[in-house]
Amino acid sequence: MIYQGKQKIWADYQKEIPDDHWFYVRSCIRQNFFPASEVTMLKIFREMLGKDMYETPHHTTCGGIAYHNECIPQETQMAIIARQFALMTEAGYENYTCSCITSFGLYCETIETWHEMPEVLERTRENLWKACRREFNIPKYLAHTSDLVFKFRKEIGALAKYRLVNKDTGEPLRVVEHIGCHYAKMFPSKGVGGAEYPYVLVGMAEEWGGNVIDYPERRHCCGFGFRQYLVRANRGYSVSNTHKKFESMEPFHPDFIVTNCPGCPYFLDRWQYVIAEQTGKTYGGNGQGIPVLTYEEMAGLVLGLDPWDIGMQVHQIAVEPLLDKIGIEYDESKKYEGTGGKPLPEPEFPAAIRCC
Amino acid sequence: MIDFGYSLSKSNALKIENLDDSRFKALHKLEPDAYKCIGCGSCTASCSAGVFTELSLRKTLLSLQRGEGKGYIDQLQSCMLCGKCMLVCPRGINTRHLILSICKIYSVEQ
Amino acid sequence: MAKDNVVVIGGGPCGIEVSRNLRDMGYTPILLEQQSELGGHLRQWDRLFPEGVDARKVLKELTSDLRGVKWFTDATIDSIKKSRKGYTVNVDSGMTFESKAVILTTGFKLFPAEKKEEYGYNIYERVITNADLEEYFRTRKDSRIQDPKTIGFVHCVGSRDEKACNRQCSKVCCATAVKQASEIKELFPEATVYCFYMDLRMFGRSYEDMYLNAQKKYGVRFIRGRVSEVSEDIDGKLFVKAEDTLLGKPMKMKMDLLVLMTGIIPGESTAQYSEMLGIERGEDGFFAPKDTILEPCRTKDAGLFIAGTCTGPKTLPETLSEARATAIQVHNFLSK
Amino acid sequence: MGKLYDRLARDIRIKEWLKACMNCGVCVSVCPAAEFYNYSPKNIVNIVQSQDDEQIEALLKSDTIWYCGECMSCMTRCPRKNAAGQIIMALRSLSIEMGYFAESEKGRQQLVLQRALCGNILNYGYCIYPRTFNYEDHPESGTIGKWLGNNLEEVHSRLGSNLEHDGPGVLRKIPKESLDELKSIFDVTGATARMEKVEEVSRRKAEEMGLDMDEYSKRAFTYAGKGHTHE
Repeated sequence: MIYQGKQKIWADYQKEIPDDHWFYVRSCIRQNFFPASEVTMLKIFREMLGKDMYETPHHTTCGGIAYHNECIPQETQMAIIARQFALMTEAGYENYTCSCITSFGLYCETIETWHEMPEVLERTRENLWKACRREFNIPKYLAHTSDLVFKFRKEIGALAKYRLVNKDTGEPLRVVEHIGCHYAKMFPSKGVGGAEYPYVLVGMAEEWGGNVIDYPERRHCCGFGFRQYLVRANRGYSVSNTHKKFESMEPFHPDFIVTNCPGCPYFLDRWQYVIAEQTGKTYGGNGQGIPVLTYEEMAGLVLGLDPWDIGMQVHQIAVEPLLDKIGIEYDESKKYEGTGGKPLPEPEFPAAIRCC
Repeated sequence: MIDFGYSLSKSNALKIENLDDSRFKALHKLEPDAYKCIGCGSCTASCSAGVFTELSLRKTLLSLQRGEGKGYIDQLQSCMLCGKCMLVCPRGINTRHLILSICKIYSVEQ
Repeated sequence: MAKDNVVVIGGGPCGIEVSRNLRDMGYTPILLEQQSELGGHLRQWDRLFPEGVDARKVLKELTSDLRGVKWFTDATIDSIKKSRKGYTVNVDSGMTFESKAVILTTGFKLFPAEKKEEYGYNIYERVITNADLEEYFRTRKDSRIQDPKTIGFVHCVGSRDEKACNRQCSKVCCATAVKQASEIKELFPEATVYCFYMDLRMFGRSYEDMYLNAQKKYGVRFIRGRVSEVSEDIDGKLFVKAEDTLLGKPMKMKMDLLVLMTGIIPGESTAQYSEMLGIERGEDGFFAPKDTILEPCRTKDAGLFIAGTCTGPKTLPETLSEARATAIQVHNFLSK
Repeated sequence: MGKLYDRLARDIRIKEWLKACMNCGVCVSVCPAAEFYNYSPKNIVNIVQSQDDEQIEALLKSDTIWYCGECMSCMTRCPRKNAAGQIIMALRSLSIEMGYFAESEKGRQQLVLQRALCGNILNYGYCIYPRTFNYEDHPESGTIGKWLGNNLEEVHSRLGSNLEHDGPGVLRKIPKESLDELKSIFDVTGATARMEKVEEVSRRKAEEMGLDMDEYSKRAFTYAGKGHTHE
C-alpha cells in the first residue's frame, strides 16, 4: 500500500466544519444500544473543549429508518427533517450536527434535492406550515458528529491519557475503521476523505497512535440493510454480510474495530456472537471476539475516562483484552453496576465465545 | 443451542482464484475453438430445445470457462443436436461437436 | 519561390506529419513543441496495433527528414495575436513568428488513473496503467511486474464514465487492451489474462482478427463487466470485483497485476487555446470543428486549423491521414 | 408508455436517479443483496428502463424489489449516475400504493415493519425504542442484550441517559406536543394514508390466505421464503 496515494485523495476531500455553536440532534439506534456514546461526546465537547452544543427535548427521530423501510413516504420524511431544521432556526443556530449516519445521509440527500428541485422545497415548506405552523432555514453547515471529533482530534490528542499503542510491545494497535454507508457513498464530497478512502476515522485513529488496516472488504456494508435486519426472516442477509467482512479482515489480526455509524457497531458486535454460536468461529484469538468501538468510545478511552462510565459493558464482545493491551485501568467488579454502585445481576456468558 | 431462525447464506460470487479449470483445459484440447465464443447469444436465440427448457449454450460454455459445471451439463441433455446453433454462430464454432465434447469430458465424474 | 510561414503548434505525430507535407508543398512550417523532444505520446509506446509494428521505427521514419521544417522544442506559447495580416505567435523564449495560418495539433492527455479512486492506482502497488505497461514492454523494467500469474485488463478507465466527467468512448483502448493482453501473454505464457470490457469496440481493419487471436492463440479470457472496485489483500495481491454480466453473477478474484486502460481526454492546453483564440469546444472538452463531417479540420476562423487528437480520440493512422488532409486545406486557404 | 411507468416517472427519486443503464454490472458486483439473494439490481433498472408495464407490474408483485438493503453502494459507482437503490425505493412505494406488496412473501413484511416503526415514531418519537425491542424477537442481541433489557432503567441511569424523563438527553420523554406535531405531519404528507392502506390490504390478504392477523404477522416476520442462497 502506498500511503502517499491516499494522502493525495484526502487532500481532495476537505470539508468545512465550523468551530463552535452547533444544534445537536441524537440517533435512535445509538440511544438504544450505545447510550453512553452520546453522553461521552457531549461531555468531551462541552466540558473538555468548552464548545456550545445545543439540544432541545423537542427534537425527534428523523424518521430515516421508517423511510428506508418504506413505512413513510418521502414527503413525510422531508417534513420531519424540515421540522428539525425549524427547531434549529427557532433556537438561533445555523450549524447542524447529527449523531446518526442514516440521518446525515438523508439530510445531505434532502438538501441536495431541495437545491435541484426548488418546487419540492416549496412543497415541504407548505407541508410543515400546514402540519406544525413552523418555518425553517436550511442549515448553513451540516456535519456528522464524527466530523466534529475528527476536527478536534489534535485537541483531544493533547488531552489524552493513553495512546492506541500496545503497552508491552510499543507497537501501534491495528485498527479496522468502518464507515457507515450513508456517510459518503451517496454524496462522496460530503464526507471527510470522500467515499473510497474516508479519512474521518483514520485521522482520529492515527492521531491517537493507532495504525489503520486496509483489508479487501473494507468498503463493504455491515449488513444492516434496514428490513434485512429488522425482520427476522431476512437476517441471513445481515449476518452473512458481516461474516464476509470478518473473514476478510481476519488475516490482518485487528486489535479493534472503530465505527462512525450507530448501527454498525451493534451489528459487528452482535453478529460475532451469532457466528460463534452457529459455527463456533471466533475472530479475536483466545476464543474471543474483536472489540467493536464507537468513535466516541475510542475518544473516551484515550482521554482516560472510566470504561464503565462510557458504556463499554453494553458490548457483547468483551473489551477487556483491548483495555489490557493499551494499559487502561479498570475495576472489573464495577462492570455490571447500576447507579450509585448498586450491584446488578451479572449477564449470562455464552459458551461459544469468551466474553470475559 | 439458540434457534435464531436463520443462518449464514452461501455467497453467490464466483471466486476465480479457487477456480478449477482443469476440465475446461481438457475440453480446450479437444475443442480448440472453445475460447472463441463472443457471447453474442445467437445459439441460444436459435435453439430448438431452449424454447422449452433452460438450455443455453452461451451460458453453459461461459460457466464452464469460469470453472462451474453443475446443473449446466444436465441442461445439455435436452439438446437434440439439431445444429441450428452451428449455422448461426458468427465465429464458426462447430457447436454440435463442442456439445458432444462437453458431455464427454464433464460427465466423467458426475 | 519562397512560400509563406505556417505555424504548427504541437510536435506529436500529427504536427510532424502536417509540417512535412507543408514543407513538400513548398511552405516553411514552423513546428513548436513544448516538450524537449518531438514525438508526443508515440515516444512512450512500444508496439502499435493491429500488427505490432515497432513504435520507435514509426517515429524514426516520421522524424527522419525534417529538412525545411523549422522545428523548436521546449517552446511554450506565450500568446497568439490575430491581426488583419494573420497571426503573431510569441514563444516564451522570446521568438516571434508571423504566419497567415496556424494549425493546432496539440493532442491529448491520458486520463489520470488515480482519479478513478476505487481502482487504487498509486495506492495499491500492483495496479498499473496501459502507459506503464508500454514502458515496461520497452524497457522490461518495472518492479511491480514480477512474474504475474493472474493479470487483469480494465477497459474504459475514465472513459464512458460520467463520474469521471467523461461520457465519451476513447476509441483506441479496446484495441490497445487486446494488443497488450496478447503481448503480456507472450512474455508470461503461464499467466491467466482477463479483459474486463463493457463493449469490445474492434472497429478497424483486422482488429477483429486481433481479438480472435487473443482468444484462440493466447487464451485471453474476456469478461463482460466493469470492474467495480480494487483492494489489496494481506499477501499483496489485488482483490478485484466485477460482475460477469453474461452469467449475471458477481465475481471476486485475486490478481497479481491489474492494468488500467486509461482513455484519451483533452490535453491540458485545449482549454487555454480555446480561451486564447475563441475556438469552441464540445461538451467533451475537445475542440469543436466548424463542421464535423465536411470540415473537421477547420475552425470558424479561416486561418486557424485543428487536427489530430485535439478534436477527439483517433488512431495513429487516422491522425496521420488527417494531418495530410489538413496540409491540403491550409494550402487551399493560402492559395486563395 | 404504460400507466405504471408514468406513475413511477413522477417519483422524485426516478427523476433524479434513473438515467440510462448500459449494463456494465458495477452495481451487481458491490451489492450486498446480489451476493446472498438471487437478485440483480441491474435487472431491476433494466425493467424500469424498458417502460414495459407488464414487466413492471410483475416486479412490483415480486419478492425481488424487497431484497435491497438500501446501503446505496451502487450509487457511488454507477458510471451513468443511476442509483439502483433509489429506483428500488420508488418501486417499493408504488408497490405499496398499488397494494401489490401483499402478493409476495417479502412484501408482506411491510405490515410488521410499519406497525413497529410507525408505532414507535408516533408513540415515542423514536424509530427504535427499548420498550418495544423484545429479546424474544432479537435473540441476536445476545446475553448482553438480554441483560440490558432486564435492567433497563438501572443501566441507562448508570450511563447517563435520561430515559423517560423530561428535558434533553438520551431517550428523554419527547413532549406530547412534539408527538402531536409528528402525527400532524403524518396526516398532511400521506404517511397516515399509507399506514391505512397497508393495514387494509394486509387484512384482505390474510383473509385470502385463511390466516388471522397475528398468524399473518408472525409468518411475515419469520418465514424466509425463497431467494436466499442457502436454500
